[in-house]
Amino acid sequence: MSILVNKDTRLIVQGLTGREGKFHAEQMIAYGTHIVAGVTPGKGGESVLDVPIFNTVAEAVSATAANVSIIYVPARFAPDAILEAADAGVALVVCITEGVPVIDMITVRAYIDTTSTRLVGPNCPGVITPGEAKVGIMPGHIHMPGPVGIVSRSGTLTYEAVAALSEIGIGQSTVVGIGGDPVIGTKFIDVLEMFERDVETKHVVMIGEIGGNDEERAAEFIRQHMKTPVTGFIAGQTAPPGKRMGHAGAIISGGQGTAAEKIKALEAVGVPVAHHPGEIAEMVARRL
Amino acid sequence: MSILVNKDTRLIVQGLTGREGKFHAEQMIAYGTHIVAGVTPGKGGESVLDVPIFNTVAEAVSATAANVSIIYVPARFAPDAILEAADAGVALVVCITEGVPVIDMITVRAYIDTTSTRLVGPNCPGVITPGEAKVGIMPGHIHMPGPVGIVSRSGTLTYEAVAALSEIGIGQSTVVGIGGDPVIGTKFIDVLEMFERDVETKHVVMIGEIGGNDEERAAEFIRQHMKTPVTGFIAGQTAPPGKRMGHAGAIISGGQGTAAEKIKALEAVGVPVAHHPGEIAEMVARRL
Amino acid sequence: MKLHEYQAKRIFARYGVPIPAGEVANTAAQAREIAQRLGKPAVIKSQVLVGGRGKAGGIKVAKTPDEAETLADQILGMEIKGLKVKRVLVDEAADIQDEIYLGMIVDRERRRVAMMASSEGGVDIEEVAATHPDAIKTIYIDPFLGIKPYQAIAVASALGIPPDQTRAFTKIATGLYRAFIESDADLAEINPLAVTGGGQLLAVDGKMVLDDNALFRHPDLEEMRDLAEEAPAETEARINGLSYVKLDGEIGCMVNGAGLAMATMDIVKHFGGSPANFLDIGGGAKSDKVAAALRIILSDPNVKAVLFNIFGGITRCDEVARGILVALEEVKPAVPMVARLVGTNEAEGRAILAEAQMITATTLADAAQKAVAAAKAR
Amino acid sequence: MKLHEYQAKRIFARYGVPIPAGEVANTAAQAREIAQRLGKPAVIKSQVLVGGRGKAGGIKVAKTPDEAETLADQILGMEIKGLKVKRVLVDEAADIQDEIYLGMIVDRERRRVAMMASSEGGVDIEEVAATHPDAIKTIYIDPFLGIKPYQAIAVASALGIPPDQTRAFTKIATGLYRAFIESDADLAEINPLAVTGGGQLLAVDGKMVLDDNALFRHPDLEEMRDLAEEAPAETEARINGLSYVKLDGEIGCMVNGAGLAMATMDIVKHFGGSPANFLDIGGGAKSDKVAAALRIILSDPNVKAVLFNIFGGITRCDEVARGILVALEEVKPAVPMVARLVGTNEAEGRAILAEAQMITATTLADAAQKAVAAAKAR
Repeated sequence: MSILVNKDTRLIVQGLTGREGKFHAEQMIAYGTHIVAGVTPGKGGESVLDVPIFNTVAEAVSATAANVSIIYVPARFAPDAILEAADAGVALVVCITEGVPVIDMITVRAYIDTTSTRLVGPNCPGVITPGEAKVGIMPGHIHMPGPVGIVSRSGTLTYEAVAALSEIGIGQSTVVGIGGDPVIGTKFIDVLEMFERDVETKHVVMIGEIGGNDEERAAEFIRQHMKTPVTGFIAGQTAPPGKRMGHAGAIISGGQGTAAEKIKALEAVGVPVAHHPGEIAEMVARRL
Repeated sequence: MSILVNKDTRLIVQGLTGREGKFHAEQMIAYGTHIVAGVTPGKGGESVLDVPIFNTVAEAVSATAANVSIIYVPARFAPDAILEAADAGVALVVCITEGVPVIDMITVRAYIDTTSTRLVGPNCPGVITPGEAKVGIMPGHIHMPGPVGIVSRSGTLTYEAVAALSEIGIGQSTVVGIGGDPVIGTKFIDVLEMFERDVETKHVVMIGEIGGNDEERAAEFIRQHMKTPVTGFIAGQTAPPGKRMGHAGAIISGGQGTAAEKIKALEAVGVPVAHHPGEIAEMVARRL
Repeated sequence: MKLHEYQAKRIFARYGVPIPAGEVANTAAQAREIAQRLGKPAVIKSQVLVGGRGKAGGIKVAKTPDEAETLADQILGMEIKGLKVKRVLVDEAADIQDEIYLGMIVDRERRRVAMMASSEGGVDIEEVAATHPDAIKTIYIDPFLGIKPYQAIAVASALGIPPDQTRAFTKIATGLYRAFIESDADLAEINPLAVTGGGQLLAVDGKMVLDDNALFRHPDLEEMRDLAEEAPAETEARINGLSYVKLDGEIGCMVNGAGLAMATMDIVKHFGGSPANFLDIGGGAKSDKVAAALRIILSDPNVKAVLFNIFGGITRCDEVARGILVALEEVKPAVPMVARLVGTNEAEGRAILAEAQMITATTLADAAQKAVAAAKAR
Repeated sequence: MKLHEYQAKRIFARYGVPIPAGEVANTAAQAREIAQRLGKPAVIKSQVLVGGRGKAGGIKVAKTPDEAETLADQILGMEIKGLKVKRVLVDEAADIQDEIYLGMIVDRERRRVAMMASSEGGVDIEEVAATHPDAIKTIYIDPFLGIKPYQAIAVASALGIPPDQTRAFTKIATGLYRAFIESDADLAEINPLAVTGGGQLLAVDGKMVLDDNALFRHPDLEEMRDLAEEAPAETEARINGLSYVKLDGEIGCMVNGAGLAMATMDIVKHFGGSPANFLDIGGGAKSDKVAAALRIILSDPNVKAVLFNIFGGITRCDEVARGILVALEEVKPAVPMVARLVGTNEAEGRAILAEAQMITATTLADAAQKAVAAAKAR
């Protein structure tokens, strides 16, 4: 088993005709993901990589019974693309796009919450269930199927953890990049809950970073609801306050959201926290 | 029993310090309704009719445990007043105010639907449970407790029906004026459902009028879900198309919403429809 | 409140909807000047607040300024469905290749603004709905999000609008929605939205009906009201805060409450009479309002009897009775009057009316029958 | 992007928030003229993008134009927390009786704009939060409804603002919210919102931070950027689409991905070194971007070693390697460099770098230790 995406995933690529969209679609197809449609207004009827293009997500869904959508459109068009996918009834929308304004995401998230659609991202690497489906931009070849679920606010940092795990023969159930923005569709707690319910996920790695208090809330959730062991990592121990560290959400403001607080919260609920990324795989190996 | 309001109703009057608000508050108190607070921004700390005034509904609720609010503020302030009451967690809001723009009501209703508050109105006479509580502007003395539930889009037309019923000794469980606007908080179906669940309501009178298709939808609901017998009346058989008959919602447009269609729909599901208001009481008496 | 075509189009244009160049003329000479300025064939369009202007001969194409003058002269002063044409819109004639319908209304059931579009433009949407319902694409607009580009694109796609016009269409749909919301409209319609030979989209005809309840926040729109198009009785009713609709019967009705007013009309009909009007004096009406109402009813020469039906709640029967007396002083009606006053202060009301020569009744059925009989007796 | 006080206040004023009369001066003579025009006592306020200007002596009151010139002369050129004062705001001095705090931020957990207000204005809200949390009233604004009058009234009531000022307060709260939303702000703050002796409300000081991601739709706000307040390296990073934050250590870091970049800084520290910067070259970076990044790192004289940590996913290691070579050509660095390239095209990347004199590593821990050692060796 796995969470969010699997071999039944029927994927729409919003922005398939763009440079980015096409590049990653090729990689996803090579990985074995079923891409059933692309959406680009005005290009309905064309096809890219042998995938049919539709003008709207609704048309794509009704023609292909797609159930997941991935978004590669520029930031100024991403909110509309997310809303369109939700309105078309797509169950899961993964938004890769970076740089979506926070005010837009507040609105999008408030609307999405009134629908049955789950949003992952924006500004995230996507979701992969190794051996089944890759819906994102992560390098597929570093992954292997296995018992470790990973949830992370970061992209390449997660690849580090994945590569180190695979290298010592420990595979992953599903790896979820939730994104580095202040307002996102799916948070740590949502994914932890899914992993807890997933019988094949025997261990969870949670990779957090400075900013906000989602890690603290996740710690509380772990204490109350999780039997599956969790290993943590928090990036940004040396980050100065008041400065945005790349991700829009990675900022210590008003003294809140430091790595020290987050590490303390996790350790207090029995989640060991790695000192550096290299340690993550070793710790998981010891505890699995 | 009864629906919506009863002797446990603890009422806030929004706009109690205004002429209208004060006049009707006096009548409601005389009827025995428990008015626990008034709300007028800037007049917190004063009192009117021995009722304490608060600046905000939230303050009024927390000080008095009020559970129902009635609104007598001018149309331009009514949407804000409804939202305020809903945000303060009031279970039932009755908006008497006439002339609220439709676009405002679309927004208000969309928001209210995300809360646990029920709105009755606007542009309605309110709700009365005879002998228990009067939350509205209807003449209290014409009512008497009894087995007939009444739901109506109209004010004075309802008083006609009530007076005629009381005159022949048939009392009312609750009388609900849902209002004559195109977009309202509570529709026929909502009230019919409540009456159906209310063990003391043995018969329902439903008074409709031209415009929209709520009566047709109510007929469908009656067919599918109601055991309680219903007697109907529809005003506007002689109304010309395309003209607004007083109520903002009473208009036959594009050939839709005629009295003939509504009467047909009701009769088709076994609801006898009175030819004129005077017949309503007679028909109920025969069928009770 | 209905707006004229030229008013609706000007509002649309403010929201970025392209409309033909054109101006309004009150005289044939003005029409000529405008056509001259346009320097192209022009359409002379009567500006009256009814549909079917084209079929009635109220819309004509002029190739030259001379012809514009001649045609404007014919159209000005023409009567269309009882309304006299006082002005014409002189628009640059468009090279229309295709006609799209684009309209918005409030959908009561869904409590959303509905946008309807059809590739069968140029005819009534009700007609299309009846004959080719599949040709209509309807979307519902979330009040919080407003119209989103993807919705307009979906409509364009369903209508088969080519990609190079989709952006223009999206702009028009968005503009129309904003015009609808920001003007508090009940209806906003572009019909036809023309596709020109050059592939441009152009709002050739426009219609807008505003929510009367929201005019308080649109003084600029209220100013657009064309009093000349309103019957004097309607103007007086509006000014006095009365709801009045003229009908063609002979029994004038004065009632408090809209539902009861309709029921009163219905019962008059039920007993063989015919109502002359709908008139709701509203809740808590004072004597001056009642007097105005009576003046309005009696200004209709068809009225052969007047029926007062007052159920006192907020409205006190004595106040109404006093208003009736004041009005009777003023207008000295020559028709019989039937009064039925029940409810709050009904005894006082009846006592006041005892002075006047009026037929009284206690039930509505009785009152209606007496009014019908009185009208028939004349 | 942070705005200066005078810029924030001008934006607030556009949304109906009352601000003191005042103008910006670049010279003491200009300050004198402005004070003369104001004709009243003036406050001379240094315009630098840091807090604590008052304590640093950057805000002074001048009773006369002469005094305004003298004080402006003192303040201009002053250094506050390392920033040179290049201009002053000369505002009419307000008769402040009471000070209110009014601020808005995005609450991440609730996903709402939070409006915070306190009757303890004039000090940092964090300080009030720490010492008198009860003095802060917070409301959360629904993104669809926007701020509603009843919310502002509730805040006014909680703050004890008298009824005759509630309307003005509501207008200010509403204006501030609109300014926040329509400018895509991360923070908008009026502190203090002064209550004057005459009972007026006046935004005496203002602060605004904008969402960099939304500047694309605010070219007018983007123009307000004060390049003089930005370190040249930050400007170059921004123009090249790089995320760069200068730190005070000696190991320059070039990483792809924000999380990995932070983790790289952390591991440098973990192994006894000290990072000179945060630098994320982003996904799919090409050689020109890499070259710019290297230039920026080496422009810091504290840098004693450079650590490249690239995990190839979208970013291809060979592209990065090529970028490094291009940059090396240009800048000819005198410091040791450690490169760790893994992932997509890692073999090609390593082959390319073989030309250059670089220390290589495969694990991050190894790379960090080598960089720390190299820096210490110098």
